[in-house]
Amino acid sequence: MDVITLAHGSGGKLTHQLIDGIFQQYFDNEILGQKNDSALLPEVNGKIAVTTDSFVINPIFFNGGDIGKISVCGTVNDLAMSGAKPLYLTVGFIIEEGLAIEDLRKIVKSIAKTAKEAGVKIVTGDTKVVEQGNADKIYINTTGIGVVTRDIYIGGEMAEPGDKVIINGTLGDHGASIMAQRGDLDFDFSTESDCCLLNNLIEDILNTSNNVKVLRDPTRGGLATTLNEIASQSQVAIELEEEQIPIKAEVRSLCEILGVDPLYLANEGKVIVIVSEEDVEKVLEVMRKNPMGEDAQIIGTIVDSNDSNVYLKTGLGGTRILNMLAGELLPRIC
Amino acid sequence: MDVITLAHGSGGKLTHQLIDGIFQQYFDNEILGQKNDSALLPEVNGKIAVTTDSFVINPIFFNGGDIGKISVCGTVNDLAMSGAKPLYLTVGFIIEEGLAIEDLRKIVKSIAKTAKEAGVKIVTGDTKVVEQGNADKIYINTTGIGVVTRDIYIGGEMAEPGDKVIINGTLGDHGASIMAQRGDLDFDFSTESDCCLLNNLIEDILNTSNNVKVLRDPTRGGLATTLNEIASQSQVAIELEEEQIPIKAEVRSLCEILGVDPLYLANEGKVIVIVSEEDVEKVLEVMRKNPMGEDAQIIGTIVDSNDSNVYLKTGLGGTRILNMLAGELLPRIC
Amino acid sequence: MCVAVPVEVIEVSDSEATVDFGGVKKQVNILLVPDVEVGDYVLLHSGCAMQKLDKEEAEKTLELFRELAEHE
Amino acid sequence: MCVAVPVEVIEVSDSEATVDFGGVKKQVNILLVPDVEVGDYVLLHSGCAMQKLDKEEAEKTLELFRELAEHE
Amino acid sequence: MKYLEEFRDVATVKKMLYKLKLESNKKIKIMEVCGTHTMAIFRTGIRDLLPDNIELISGPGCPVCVTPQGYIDTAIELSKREDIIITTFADMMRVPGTDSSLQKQKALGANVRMVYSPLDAVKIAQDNPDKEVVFLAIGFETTIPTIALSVKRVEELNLNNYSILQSLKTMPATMEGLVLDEEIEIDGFICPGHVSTVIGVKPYEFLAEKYGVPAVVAGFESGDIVFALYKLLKMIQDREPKIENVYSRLVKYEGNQSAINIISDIFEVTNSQWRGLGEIKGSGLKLRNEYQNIDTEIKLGISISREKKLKGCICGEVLKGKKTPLECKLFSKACTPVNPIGACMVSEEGTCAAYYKYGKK
Amino acid sequence: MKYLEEFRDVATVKKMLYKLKLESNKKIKIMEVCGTHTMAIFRTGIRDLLPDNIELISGPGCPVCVTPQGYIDTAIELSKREDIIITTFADMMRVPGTDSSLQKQKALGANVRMVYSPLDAVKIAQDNPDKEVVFLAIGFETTIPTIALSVKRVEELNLNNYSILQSLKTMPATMEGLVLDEEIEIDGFICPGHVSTVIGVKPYEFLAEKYGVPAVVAGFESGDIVFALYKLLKMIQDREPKIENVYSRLVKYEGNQSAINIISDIFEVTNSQWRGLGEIKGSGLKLRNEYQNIDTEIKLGISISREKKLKGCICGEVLKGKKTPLECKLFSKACTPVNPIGACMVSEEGTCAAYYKYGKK
Ligand code: SF4
Ligand code: SF4
Ligand SMILES: [Mg+2]
Ligand SMILES: [Mg+2]
Ligand SMILES: [Mg+2]
Ligand SMILES: [Mg+2]
Ligand SMILES: [Mg+2]
Ligand SMILES: [Mg+2]
Ligand SMILES: [Mg+2]
Ligand SMILES: [Mg+2]
Ligand SMILES: [Mg+2]
Ligand SMILES: [Mg+2]
Repeated sequence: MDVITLAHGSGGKLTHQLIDGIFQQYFDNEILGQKNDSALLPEVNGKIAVTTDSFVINPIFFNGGDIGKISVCGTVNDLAMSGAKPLYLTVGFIIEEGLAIEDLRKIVKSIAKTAKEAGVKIVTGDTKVVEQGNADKIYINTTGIGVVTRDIYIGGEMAEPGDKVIINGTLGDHGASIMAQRGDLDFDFSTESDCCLLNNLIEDILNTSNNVKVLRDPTRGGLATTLNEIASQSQVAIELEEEQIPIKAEVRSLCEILGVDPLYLANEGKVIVIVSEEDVEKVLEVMRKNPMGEDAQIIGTIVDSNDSNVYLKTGLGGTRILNMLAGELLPRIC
Repeated sequence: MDVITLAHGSGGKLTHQLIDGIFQQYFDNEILGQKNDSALLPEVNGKIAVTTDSFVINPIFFNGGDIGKISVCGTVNDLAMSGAKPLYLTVGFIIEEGLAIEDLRKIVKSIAKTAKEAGVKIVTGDTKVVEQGNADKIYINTTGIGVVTRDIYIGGEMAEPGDKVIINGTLGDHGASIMAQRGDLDFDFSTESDCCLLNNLIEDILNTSNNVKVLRDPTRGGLATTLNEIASQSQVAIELEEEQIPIKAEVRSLCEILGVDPLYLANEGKVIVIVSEEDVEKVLEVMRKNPMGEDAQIIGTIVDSNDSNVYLKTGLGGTRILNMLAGELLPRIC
Repeated sequence: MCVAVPVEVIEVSDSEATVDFGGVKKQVNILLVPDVEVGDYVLLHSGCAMQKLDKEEAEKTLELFRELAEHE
Repeated sequence: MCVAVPVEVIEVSDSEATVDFGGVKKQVNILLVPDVEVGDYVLLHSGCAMQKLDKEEAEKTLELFRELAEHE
Repeated sequence: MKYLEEFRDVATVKKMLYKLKLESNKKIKIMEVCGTHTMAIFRTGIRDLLPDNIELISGPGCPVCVTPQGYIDTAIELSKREDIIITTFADMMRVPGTDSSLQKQKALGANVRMVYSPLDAVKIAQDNPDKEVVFLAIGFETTIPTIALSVKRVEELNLNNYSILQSLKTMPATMEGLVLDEEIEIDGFICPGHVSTVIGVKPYEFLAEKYGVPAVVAGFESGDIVFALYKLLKMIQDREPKIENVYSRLVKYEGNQSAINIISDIFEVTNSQWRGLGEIKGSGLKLRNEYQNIDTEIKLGISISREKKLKGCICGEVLKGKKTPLECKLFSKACTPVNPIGACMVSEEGTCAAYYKYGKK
Repeated sequence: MKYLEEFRDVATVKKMLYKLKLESNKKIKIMEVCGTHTMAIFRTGIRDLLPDNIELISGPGCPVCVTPQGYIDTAIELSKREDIIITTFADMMRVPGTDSSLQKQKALGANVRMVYSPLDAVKIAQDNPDKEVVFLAIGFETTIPTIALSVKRVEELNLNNYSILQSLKTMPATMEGLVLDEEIEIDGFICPGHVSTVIGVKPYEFLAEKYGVPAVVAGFESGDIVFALYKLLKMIQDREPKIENVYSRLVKYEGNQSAINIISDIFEVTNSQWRGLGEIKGSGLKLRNEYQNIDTEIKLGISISREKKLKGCICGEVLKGKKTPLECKLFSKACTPVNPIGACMVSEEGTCAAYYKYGKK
């Protein structure tokens, strides 16, 4: 088995072998081919959107994706959330020595495939190799560049009382799936991570309504945390209907066993859409036609209040506050 | 001592405390303040240059800099190498739990200070925390965005026979300094890393000559490896004069003790300038006036040859080939 | 205290059983509920079955709920 | 074989000495060169001083070099 | 039938809620002693939906919350030793000791592992023969049998690198020692369903007999809780204090004899230290003499320091139901789930954490 | 005076180079047995500057190069053990065993540490009392005294977790066994300066006496090498084979008695395995009987397998100076510094690596 060693990160011959033999091969495009210190991009017409994320996930190959796929989806989605059309990605690898070169190849292929689906080009990259015990197999940073061509502004501070909150599908799939696969818990759990590209769905939404106020993907911290961010940016409260929030039965079950709240679990293919009341139905309709929005639901309403709280109306009719995630999401066993 | 724990990377309250209490405070600017999934940049007029690098360095605070400073310099310099004016940076942190929060603050301050000096804004960021033993204190990815306003093209493929090779100062300072500080070797060595911003120097150079063909910073792999890259991109050979290559006495000494070749040591404040023969003197002159180019030297010439070799003419008059770094640069003790 | 859920026993082997809870499956220890059989429900807490669920009693309780709910 | 360099002894203490080589300083073992003093040069190899340098012989050799160089 | 959703059917429970009426306007205080009841009550919003004069107060039933600071300090000290692996339920990670927490120690490099079951800790001991694996044995009667099983397993396997650092507590003794130590102000109890699965109904009978306070053993679904409240209100109104069991699908009068047997095989009654409260007589369990080789304190020759009261924190009163977290000056200021000062803020089930999380302010 | 730069003064050395003329056109072969000489010759470009009929060939003097594959395989096997830390000079990391290298094992998680000195390996042993620290003891007489010092140190400290995996070689015996094993084709030797620092000049006298081949003990600066060549050419021309010492600033006729003593206190002569060549009589050293507790093979009850010839690789001939790397079919194709097949490509000092690096093609 051929493995990555420190020599692959030395900047010398083996680094070039990796670049030419793997990255160049799968990411192939004329901009990446420039091989200079920076990549020069064709002129961009419109406002530029930029986002960056590092991806650290265990296991690196999981049910529903892999670290390569998620590192493209995450960044493409963040661009889409700002109403931008994703154009370019940079990719930075930090590899722990000992990673099988075949695993790296699989990851790179997955990045290339997902980037192609998203219509983005990988224009430049970087590879560092660290000693055994200084990483967990591989970490990937992607930075995305997109362009905003529409004349609308979307942002977490735009929610207004009366606006409706839509979610495009079931919550917690990614977080639950990863938790179940991490080995130590030893559960037999079949729900896949929802890791996917949302740029097409967002495109459909923005083609339908000019009254989209907020788009945001509830990743780390889950729905509850992300809505708290929005409530505080917009200085409004948000009222959710517990019964409208879609959660897969299996995810709900795992959460019951572990004593965790699915509203705090990470999602990697979900978007919170906050839209004016008059447009909510047509947005919901178009979302449900898109494969990424089949299970879309209106889950709540923006209400006037400067306590910036997120309220959950329970099935029984009670109300509770959903705070931001405090600390780490740990299984509660006792 | 307050330390980073996994909870700081959970996306919840502690993540927001880090963002608001440290990142926002030091990086403060209106774009970063948007707090949305992507940062929206003001219109950019001209060709866009993009570069990305991850920084993994031990020790994180070193003689002449720290991981924060180097992560700004490295990326700003890569933009400058393409003739671009650096404008924006993204910053992605991967932090090993247990890092002292005070150390993080120092690093962030250093990033902010260096970015200010470089005239770049940090427009978006990301923080992940990994378990003890899954990183080496902290890794930083920076992605840089710049704009090319001049109507010239600079690239590794542009070197032509007759062009001259200039270096802006002594080689190997960074690599030697880091090697000496790594603890296990236990040398008393005073040369500092040359880690610094080169964008001003490049600006001076480009203001002086329209005949700059290649700019490249000889980082990992050192002068020898970087010149090999250029020789192969431009399909030329390069002839260096050993006696013209500036190397500090102390660096040379450390290399003798360890049996390593200083031409393969990393530099973090050096630039290889390849310029037409007629402009070489005026470029050299302007470089020497800049504090980052005081020790600039003409070290070689581009020669016609499609063997793409780098030749070194020794003081005695012999010639040897400088290959790319093969494998890792290891001390030769025996 | 103590997070615990009723799970269905779908396989029994010696001191362990495979249980199902809404699709999630897991091996659990059944030393505390010796007479357990496939099809039984048991209460699962920290990897061990704590008690067998009495299906008749469950029905009775639900009946009591309904009575109270519909009462007058 | 064996990377080794002549270094100047700048401090002696028991079985160790601090040596200087063009500004680089290091603690080295001097058990193999028992009579070493500050100001002496020794050959350093893998952390140990291997031999004391004979300054007079060095001068003589250089003189031989010069003789050959200038010869005829 | 999944024996879960059926007991939380919204239409039915809503109707049941309407039946929770008291004839008088007298203020009624009902304590749920179990943290999981506390969570369920907040999560379902039941507290909002009760008549104004019914107040639910939260008792001492979160085992993480009541674990003494000295215990955490001892665990932290042990975690610093290279030859020790600390194994623990995840919730213990954030519990603050005097200067640190296990989470912070882990961040600093200590070998601390979260397990789902004490049996997983035994596996870790098997896989790491050169390390001493210490399980942080906290909990009430639901958890104690699984810890007892781990002790049995270790004996069978002849493992000599597993031990437990004990802070085990028993519920009825706790209720008597902690809650009923003075003039009783509580009108009724919801007894912990899962503890009762093990111990049965009988151990609560002293509540009615000795203190004249009614109690209901209940499950954790909204229907279970509302039905228990209904039963309690009826007994209070009728002044007929008894112990009722509305969790009969899982709780038998006599409990689970196998579980009771294994507990008494391995453990015996002892006094126990309580976070911020000091020692309460007869409220704990400890390994019998023949299992001293599995007692971390004896095996490693250490001892957990005695508990002192924490400054500013009114955990003790909160646990007794005498004060609410809102009466604590530190609540949601110095003391938050991110930086918990007292025990009640530590676990999500802790009374203060539950108040914070569900925005009871 | 730094006793370094002065000996490489360009103006002087250039003039000295002009004096390297031979009266006849006869091809002269001179071997530098030492890898550091090889490197210095390439680095300064001296080879280019010699008269055409003087050929410099590189001998067996890189200790990493000549370390047998079986030795590496053994080190790799040991590195897989959790209870062992392998300590080694950095150059050994890339040396290929049959299927792997220490570098790759380290990438896969083995505890392999690079040290600057065997004394640093002893420190590692002190700091890791629960691990066996194995030092890969390779080298010629320059390195052997420092290894001997580590053995002494270990005895003084009473450490029982340090041992050395031996593949130590002695230079004069090697020259006789390896290079002079048949009709001699070499006209003169440059003897290794640093080895000579330890052993002195006397041990080379057999070269002149027995084989009629002149030799010069030389330092590593360009002046030293050119001057040595001058001396050799003169002796060859004059047909007066002797052993001269032009490194008298560091090499005494009798060597370093302290170093010689410590070597013979601790080691005794043995046969030695050579990479790709098999065993050569009397060319090695091994620990004396009283130090067997420090011999990794004896201590751990293992033994290094005997060496077999590598397929395709002509290292053996290259080491003997009978062929150049250019005559090897694998050179710079299958065999490169990134992926070295034979020993001579491994270390930067290896003849093949030096040919590759300095573009001798
Ligand atoms: S809020 Fe904190 S300090 Fe106050 S009683 Fe609760 S746990 Fe103690
Ligand atoms: S080139 Fe490689 S295979 Fe050929 S002799 Fe040299 S080391 Fe052996
Ligand atoms: Mg660069
Ligand atoms: Mg982002
Ligand atoms: Mg993101
Ligand atoms: Mg890079
Ligand atoms: Mg790791
Ligand atoms: Mg996002
Ligand atoms: Mg770059
Ligand atoms: Mg760079
Ligand atoms: Mg992010
Ligand atoms: Mg680490």
